[in-house]
Amino acid sequence: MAELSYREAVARGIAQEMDRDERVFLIGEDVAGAGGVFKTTVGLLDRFGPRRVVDTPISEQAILGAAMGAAMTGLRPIAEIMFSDFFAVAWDIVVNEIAKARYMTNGQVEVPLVIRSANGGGARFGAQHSQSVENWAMAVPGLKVVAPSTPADVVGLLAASVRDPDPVLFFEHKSLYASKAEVPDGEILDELGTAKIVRPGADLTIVALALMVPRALEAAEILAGEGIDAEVIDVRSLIPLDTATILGSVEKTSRLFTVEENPRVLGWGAEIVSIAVDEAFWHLDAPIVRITTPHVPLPSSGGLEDETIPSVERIVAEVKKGLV
Amino acid sequence: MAELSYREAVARGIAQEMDRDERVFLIGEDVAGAGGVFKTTVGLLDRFGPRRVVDTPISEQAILGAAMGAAMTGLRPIAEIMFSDFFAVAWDIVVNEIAKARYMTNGQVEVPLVIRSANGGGARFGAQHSQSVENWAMAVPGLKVVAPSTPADVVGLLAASVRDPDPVLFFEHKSLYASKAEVPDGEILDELGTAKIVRPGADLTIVALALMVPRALEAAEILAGEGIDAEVIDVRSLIPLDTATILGSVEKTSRLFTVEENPRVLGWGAEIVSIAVDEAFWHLDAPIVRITTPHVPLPSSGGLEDETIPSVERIVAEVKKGLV
Amino acid sequence: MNPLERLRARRAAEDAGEDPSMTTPEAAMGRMDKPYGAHDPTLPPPVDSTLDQAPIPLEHRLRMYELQQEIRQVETQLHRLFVMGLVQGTSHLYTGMEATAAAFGTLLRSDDYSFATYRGHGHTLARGASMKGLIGEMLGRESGLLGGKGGSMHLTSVEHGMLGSYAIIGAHLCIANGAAWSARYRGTDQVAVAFFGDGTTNIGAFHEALNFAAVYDLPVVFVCENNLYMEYTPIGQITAVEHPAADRAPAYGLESIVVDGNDADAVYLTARDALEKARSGGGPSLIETLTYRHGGHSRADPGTYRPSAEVEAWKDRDPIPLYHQRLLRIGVDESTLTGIQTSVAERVDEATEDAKAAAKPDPSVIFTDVYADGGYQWRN
Amino acid sequence: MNPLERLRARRAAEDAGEDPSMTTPEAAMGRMDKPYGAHDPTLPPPVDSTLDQAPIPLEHRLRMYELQQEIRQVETQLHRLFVMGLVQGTSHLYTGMEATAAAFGTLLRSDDYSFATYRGHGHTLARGASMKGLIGEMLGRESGLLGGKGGSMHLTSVEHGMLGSYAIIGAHLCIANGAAWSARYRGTDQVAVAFFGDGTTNIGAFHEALNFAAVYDLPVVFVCENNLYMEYTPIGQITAVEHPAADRAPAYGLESIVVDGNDADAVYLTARDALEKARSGGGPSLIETLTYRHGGHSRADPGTYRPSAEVEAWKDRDPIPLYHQRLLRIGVDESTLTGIQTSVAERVDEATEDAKAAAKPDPSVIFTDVYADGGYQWRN
Ligand SMILES: Cc1ncc(C[n+]2csc(CCOP(=O)(O)OP(=O)(O)O)c2C)c(N)n1
Ligand SMILES: Cc1ncc(C[n+]2csc(CCOP(=O)(O)OP(=O)(O)O)c2C)c(N)n1
Ligand SMILES: [Mg+2]
Ligand SMILES: [Mg+2]
Repeated sequence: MAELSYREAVARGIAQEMDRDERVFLIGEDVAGAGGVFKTTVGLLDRFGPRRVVDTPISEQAILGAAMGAAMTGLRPIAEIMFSDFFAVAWDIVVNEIAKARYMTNGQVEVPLVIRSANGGGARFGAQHSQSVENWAMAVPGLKVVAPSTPADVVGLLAASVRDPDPVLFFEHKSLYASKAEVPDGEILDELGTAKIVRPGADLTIVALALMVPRALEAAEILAGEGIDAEVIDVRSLIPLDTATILGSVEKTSRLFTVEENPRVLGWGAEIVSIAVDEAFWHLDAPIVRITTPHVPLPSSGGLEDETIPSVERIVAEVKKGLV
Repeated sequence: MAELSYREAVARGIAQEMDRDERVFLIGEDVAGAGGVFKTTVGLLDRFGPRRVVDTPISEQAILGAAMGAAMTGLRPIAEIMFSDFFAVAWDIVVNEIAKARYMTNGQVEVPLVIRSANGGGARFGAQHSQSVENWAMAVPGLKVVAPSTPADVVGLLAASVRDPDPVLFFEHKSLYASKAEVPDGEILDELGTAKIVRPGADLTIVALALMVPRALEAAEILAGEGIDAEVIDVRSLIPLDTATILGSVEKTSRLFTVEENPRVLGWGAEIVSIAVDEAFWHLDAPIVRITTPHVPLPSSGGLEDETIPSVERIVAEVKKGLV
Repeated sequence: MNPLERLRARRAAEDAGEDPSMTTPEAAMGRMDKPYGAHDPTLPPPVDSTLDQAPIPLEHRLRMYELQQEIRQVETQLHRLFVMGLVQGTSHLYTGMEATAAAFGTLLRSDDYSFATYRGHGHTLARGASMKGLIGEMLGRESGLLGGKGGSMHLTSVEHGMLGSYAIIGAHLCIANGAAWSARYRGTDQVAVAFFGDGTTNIGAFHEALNFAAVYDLPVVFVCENNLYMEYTPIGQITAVEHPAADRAPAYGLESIVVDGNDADAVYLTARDALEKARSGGGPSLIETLTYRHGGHSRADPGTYRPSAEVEAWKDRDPIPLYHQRLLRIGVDESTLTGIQTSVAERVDEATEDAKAAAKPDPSVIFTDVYADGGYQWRN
Repeated sequence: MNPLERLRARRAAEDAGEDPSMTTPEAAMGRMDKPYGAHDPTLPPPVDSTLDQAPIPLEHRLRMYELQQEIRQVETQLHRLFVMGLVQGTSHLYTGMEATAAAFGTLLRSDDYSFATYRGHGHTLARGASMKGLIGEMLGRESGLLGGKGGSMHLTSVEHGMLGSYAIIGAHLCIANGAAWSARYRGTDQVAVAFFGDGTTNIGAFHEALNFAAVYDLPVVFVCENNLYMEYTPIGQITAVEHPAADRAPAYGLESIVVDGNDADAVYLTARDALEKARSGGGPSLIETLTYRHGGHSRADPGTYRPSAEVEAWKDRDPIPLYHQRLLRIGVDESTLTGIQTSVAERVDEATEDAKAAAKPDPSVIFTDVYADGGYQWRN
């Protein structure tokens, strides 16, 4: 058991899978020599050499196209899109090609690959380098969508993603890279489609993802101080979605809150709300509250950015308001 | 009053605005000489000449970039993306540039433009030429999103979109192009953000968009035959969204159904459900039912495609099931 | 002046330090200075009869003849079936362009990879994919190559190395790079080939793919089939250079190659070199084949935007009679050729009957193969 | 051999029919055959002293000197403020590259349009945008050019023709086309200029923008500031040609232009021609200026991947002392130049104090200017 940063966990997860499976390689802008702009791939070039750890031109379509073609022909690529905002420059390859190939070819083609990307705000980078776009990916049939909140989950879910026969978009949160936690020694392999109750509680359910998980946990502690016992669920993977765990919790608490960083309209919370209303309607004691970034592009200045993304205080306040 | 096809209404709407405002021009692949691959722009080149009606290379980023730059500097471009699936090849320009420019520049930059596109299924074109992607656009702050269901609405909403100072994505439905209806003579100007109750009813509310509107209406007639009185709302514009009309109807009927063509997960219905649960919770008598295309890429073969997209029969069946 | 001559003339003028854009009438052709459809015709090059003597094995030549027949007859049949209302969705026929697919199909090794566009019937057949599967797919049947789920624009037969037809312009050039990458990574000497049209050279993915292939010296061959039109627009009108692919090759450190795309032997020789180069570690090539489609862009298009002199000249320059004549000249019997034609016709008929008789897909397949578990479950 | 000499040598070799990739050591430089950071240094070209005699009005030269001083001093100040923890978010300094922005800034008419990247401080100042606004924005203040909502990577000052800084590679080349389109459509003779880096030439939007501009003969000037690196990667390692912009110009029917980007006069002369050409209906140009950044890619980068001999050689070739020397040679007094320096320094100090004293933006602005009504309401 060693303490590892979320950032280091990324490199460890990749290394674990590259060690295990010769077919796995890493490709992206400045991932090799420089070890990644977020230093998430440090050491991998030295360890695995330039055949398996590759720097590329600024050509996101070429990178993801190459990953797709390689995946179709027997390899297991891990491609990096530096900031998740940049998915937009290669969105066609992701949503029209990678996501649909298996279906359109009646199962002839497989696309087992992982696209890692730095997602989310908090670094004052402004509206083009801070977006949470996991909801864009969730809306596309054929993709899997993963977003870990802890270093151990990074390793285990990354391993599961690499071994998954389907294309996985793996969202790392920029503002979690520096966070640290204990990570078990040895190989770690987790499972996609399994949400985690990270804090059991009786009064209400808070469903969160990535950076919103530690915030929801902190909020839950504050609420506990006021006698409100919140259950906090870390969704971990949006697709596949562990609705059983979420609905189970709602059936118990009868009150549901989602905490999401993506802008409000059609954030992933909307899908959770819709499922809960459909399948746990008679258990609900009150409106479901979505705590979200308002429906705005993100401002860059520190104070503004902090006010825009859901904070611990806002979660506490909205939960209390929602309980009235 | 003349009968016009939905297809002809597009050309009429564009012509009306080009006549009115010299700053309006039309740009896209094969929109000029050929009059559009769906024949939606026939006659415009002859009428307005090659300065204002322009054929382009297959360069969607260049097309939308040019439209944006022109809009920023005083013009009012109408750009065409031939099939809405192709938004993905220029998604960066749409979501990261066009949508965010005003915000990031603190209001210095304006981007008044319209991007028209043929959306939706029904022509056996397969998964890359049949998508309904209005939900992709709805999720992005800064865009407006319009999808008319009738020829008159095409003219009026297109005019409103061209005159709107914000960027508008205007989704025309491929399977409606051949449909015909009376369209008033003279200038038509409609209003964005206004849903229409196209069939008043007392028992339940069906909210639909584009091709799903005539299907919902037909379903409502069948339901009426069985003594069920459905109110049908044509959303018409997803952004701005006329929640007042929708919530007003839900308060009256207490039962809500959405009928949408986009794949299920995070389709626009999820946002309507979430809003209704939040703001009309105590009025709801039953779970809200989303009638959607299942969460799959679209198959091409006729029988399969027809089974996949919500049909009149499925709407009827799901409503009846939802009423139990 | 035909395009090849034009290219040579332009190069000569450039070498002589002239600015050809000011001196040749063709240079003006490119822009919007003529009423729609009234642009100058681009005429085909003359047949190069020296190719009769090209060092091409006879069996390869007969195979190219057979493949061209297969493709032509299938396309003709599909047109008939379309008129009868049996073909579903859109379709983009390859009629008139057969030589390129036939030459590559003859040369590619069974473990090489092909990537085509929505105009991919020919490239699919040329890899040996099943005619029944192809026609079945066009009719939306369960027996189709894609079980009726993909349609005309996505023909794929992985077992034949045909890794797909891609209907959104550009992406598959990038994807072909990946297959080439994989081949080299795995230490095989497989090659990937991507076929695409002239119009496709103006999309961003083309540029990214070419640079990427060159940077990593990938074993990939890019084949631009220049049929002079992007849908309904003459390519010169929306492209900054005359040869949309060849004139861009130097931007990627590659050689400019223009070849007569209506002469299977011409394509064959160029293809052989490019494949050999790729296979032996010499990196990518970009080939521009000059050709013409006999029909419209897609099934709905009568093609009236093309000057009739141009259409006629190119129809006269049909790759199949041309090749037929060559084979006769080099001593093949007419009866051998007729034999090939007839046997192809029989197979086309058989495949058609098979497809017509095939069942429509069961609606349950709507929900299969979204994910690797065979289903579409995105939740528990 | 410096890059300009290399280009000339390569052209000469090509003219002589040689394949330079086989004969020059530089050709191998491009690929991944050296340990990281151990690639051969690329050295700057020698100063061209014949430019002393260039026909450039003295007031323009003094303005270029002043602009270079402004940019350098602001960047230096921002670095200081960053070390003090006052600069928010990331920043990408332009130090060492000032000559290009200064030359264009001097030549552009007040109604022309500039489009820059996240490395856009210099281009913004060069259009006359407020120093207070710039520093204020960097400090995230209400007084910032964008009221604190955009940040370093999005500097914009529409009133000065500075139509924005764009932080995702490529898009703004397409957008600049639109401004040029609009100028011509409205019958003005305004010109749009897009500045971008060497790494940007490998993204699809570059290709689409260049072809588009050429097809419609748009009044736009594309300026590739080749500072030899794409972030931490030498440009040659991930680009198929040596001159990422100039070697691609012919793919769009444009002239190959490489200019010494550390000599404001060299840039000036080239820029003047390109602007004149665009303004008079002659269409687009693509200019590659060779330059170097003194610091790392962004504020967090020490730049250790660069051979130290290279860094030193280019720092010796600093555009500002070079220009200072030139002005002295042509007879400008040292005291005039010192006067400019000092007055710039005063303005920088004043702007810094102003920014430090400025208020933080009110949280209410989070909800303004999403839509044209001033707010963010997407529903009723
Ligand atoms: C990104 C994208 N934009 C537009 C289209 C619509 N489209 C289909 S085929 C075509 C013309 C392609 O021309 P070319 O590359 O020359 O191929 P050809 O059809 O002549 O074989 C266009 C514009 C598309 N499929 N994808
Ligand atoms: C589409 C996209 N991919 C990647 C990045 C990340 N990125 C920011 S700057 C940069 C390097 C750009 O290099 P160059 O164009 O040479 O400009 P320079 O920074 O040297 O001025 C990269 C890769 C980006 N901003 N956008
Ligand atoms: Mg073509
Ligand atoms: Mg650079």
